[in-house]
This record gives sequence, structure tokens and C-alpha cells, in this order.
Amino acid sequence: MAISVKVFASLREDLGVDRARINPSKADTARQVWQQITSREPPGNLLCAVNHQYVNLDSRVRDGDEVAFFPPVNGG
Amino acid sequence: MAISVKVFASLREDLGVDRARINPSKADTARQVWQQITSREPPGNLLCAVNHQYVNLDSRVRDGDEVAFFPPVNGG
Amino acid sequence: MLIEIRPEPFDPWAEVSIHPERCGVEAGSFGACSVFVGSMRDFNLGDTVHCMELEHYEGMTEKLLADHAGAVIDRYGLTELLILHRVGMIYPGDPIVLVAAWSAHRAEAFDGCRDMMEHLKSRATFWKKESLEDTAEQRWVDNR
Amino acid sequence: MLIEIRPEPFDPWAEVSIHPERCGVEAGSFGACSVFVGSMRDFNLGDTVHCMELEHYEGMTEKLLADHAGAVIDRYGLTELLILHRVGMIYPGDPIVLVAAWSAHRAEAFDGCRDMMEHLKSRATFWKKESLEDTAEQRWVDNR
Repeated sequence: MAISVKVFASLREDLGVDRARINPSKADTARQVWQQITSREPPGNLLCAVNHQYVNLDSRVRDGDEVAFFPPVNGG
Repeated sequence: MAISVKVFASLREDLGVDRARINPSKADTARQVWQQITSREPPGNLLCAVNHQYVNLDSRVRDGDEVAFFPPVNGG
Repeated sequence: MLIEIRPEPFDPWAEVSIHPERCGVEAGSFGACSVFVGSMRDFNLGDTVHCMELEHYEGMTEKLLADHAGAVIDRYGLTELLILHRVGMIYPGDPIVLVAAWSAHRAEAFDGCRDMMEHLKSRATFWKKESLEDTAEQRWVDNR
Repeated sequence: MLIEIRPEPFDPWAEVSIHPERCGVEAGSFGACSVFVGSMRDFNLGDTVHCMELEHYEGMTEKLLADHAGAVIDRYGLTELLILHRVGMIYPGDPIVLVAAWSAHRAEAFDGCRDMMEHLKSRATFWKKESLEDTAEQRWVDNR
């Protein structure tokens, strides 16, 4: 298994990362998942979801989770 | 000339009056116009318009005015 | 701005669909459209309603709606406003009123449409008389 | 309730028009319908916009909208709720979002439609990237 990571919109372009797979032993929280995909500081307006639910960066992640990072949304 | 009177909806049916013409010398206010068309007391929810503008019963009326009496409205 | 009292049935969605082009408003010039359609229900106060006659005060209705529509366009900065209202004999499912407001942004469209509807309900000179099913009874609606 | 993310253009007024019958809802069973349509403008922040690409987070978008739509139906006692949202390449004048709420009375229809739209704007996982006219510039919209 693994933690599946998705990155969207301007953040995807800025990081140059679209999708990634992370070894769960290297990340207990969403913040640690972030640190596995980039050396940058998380931007102040960063949004994060685990398994399609909004969470904050200190939320726990588990093996098999889908973790997503994205900028503020603006549909409609 | 004359004051033209119109009565609408349930009030028209209750009074049995649709349209009337009143001699302006007999009515200085909308209330006096009402008294010319019926001996009943004005109902508490009575609405009145002079020349298509909502007014209260103590408003002045003049020769040539169109005075309308009607119950609460409910379009839409 | 178009305001019409219609003695015949109308299709509110077809009217909204064609309205901007009919007024010379280009589709790319607005970003938001808020629409309200009120239609006749087949029940009211626990009774099945067969049909309804909608009476209005010709002349005053048009003036009231036009005056308030102008104020609403100014207050909310609307691009365009459409108001249609049925009169005459109406059957369950028939549209009674359409208010549609176009603007650059959504808050103005929502607020303008609602403001116009609330004014129409509380001030415009329309009256409804229902005919109930299974009886010869007719009754005026909601005359507080 | 119908919620769809559409990669192709749609006609919002045709969709609203057929929706009650498509869901088996009779026209006489509701008295109010409130609709919001958001469409693409040909200008933004002072620039002429040529087209726009709308990206979303497949899976999360549908879940967010469905969860909130269910809550809105319960909260306002809606008869029916329809939500359509475009993704992909969009041109000025194209509809982007449609929210339509049906209910017995107007307050619930207005409030339910607006609540759904505000949630969609603030929470649903869509992102817009504009292509400006006369330049090769592309920019992400409104990423505060």
C-alpha cells in the first residue's frame, strides 16, 4: 500500500507535481506528506483534503489514504 | 368632471360595486369617497389608491382623480 | 427591462432563454442570472384546487412594477430585468410569475431578483380566486 | 436530486424546463422555483478574456456537492434540486453553473438555491485558468 498524493491547479504548476505515492512510514500527518513532495514551506492559503474531506495539515494520515493539496477554490 | 371609483376582488363582490362616479363636491377625502359608495364601515385591511398611488383614507381627492378600493393583494 | 401582464400561458424558461438577445444584451456581458418562477399548486390550505382566476388593477399594476423595477436596477446595478405575470384563468402547474435578473456578479442578481419578488408579492395589485375541486365553492385567497 | 459535472456545453433553461418531469415531480406539486445560472464573462479585472479552462478534483467535487445538496434539501424542505457544473474549455457566454431549487413556497426555494450556490463557490473543488486576448498570457483566477 501507500499514501496517494494529488496536487491541483496553480499549485500543481508551481511544484511541478501532479501525483505522487508516499511510503506511509515517512508521513504521519498531512504536513509530513507535504514535506515528502516538496522542500517549500506550505503557502498560507494552502488547502488540504484527506479522502475527499477538508482537513488541516496536522491531521493524521494512514496507509491507503488519498491526500490532496490545492489552492483556494473558485468554481461557479 | 367627476371622481372615478374602482373596486376590486372580494371587496367588489361584497359591496356589489365595480365602478362608480362621484360628484367631487361630495367628497374631499378618500374616506368620503368610500362613504358615497357604501354605508358600511371601511374594513380594517382596506387598501386605497388615488391615481395608482397607495394612499391612506384621509388623503385629499380632487376632481378628475381615480380612486380605488381593494383588499390585501396576493399576486406572484 | 421588460414588464408584461399576460392573459395567456407562457413558458418561463423559453422567455428567460431568449431575453438577453431580445434586449441586445450580449451573453459575455453578464456573469450571473437569478430567476424566480411562481407556479400554481394543485392544493392549498388542505384542499385540492381545480383552477384559479387572477384579477389585477390594470394601470396601477404596471406602474407599481415599472417604478420598483427601475429602482431595483439602479440599487443592484443590474444588466437587465424581466418580469412576466399571468392574469385570467389559471390551472395547476401553470406559471404565474417570472422574475429574472441579470448582473455581472451573483450577489446583485440574487438580491435584485428577490427584492423584486418581495415587492411584487406585497404591493402589486393582483388578487386570486380559487375554484375547489368536487364543490362549486370559490374563495378569495389569503385576504388578511 | 441530480448533480452532474459536464465536460460539454449545456443549455441551463432547457435543463430546468425538463427537470421536474424527468424526476417524476408533477408541475402542480410545487409553487416555487429559484434558479441561478453563472456564465462566463468576456472581461475580468479589466482584461478581455478569450477562454478559460475549468479544472476540478474528480471524486471530491461530487462528494462535496452531494453532501451539501442533501443537507440543503432537508434544511429548506425542497421538492427537488438540480446542480450542473461545466469543466473543460469554456468560452465567453457559456453557462458554467446551474443551481435550481423547487419547493412549495418561495422563501425556501430562494434560500435553498442561494445556500447551495454559496457553498459551491466557497468549498467545491473547481479552479479556473483564464487565457487573455491579444497575449499568450494565462492566469489562474482569484487564488487568494
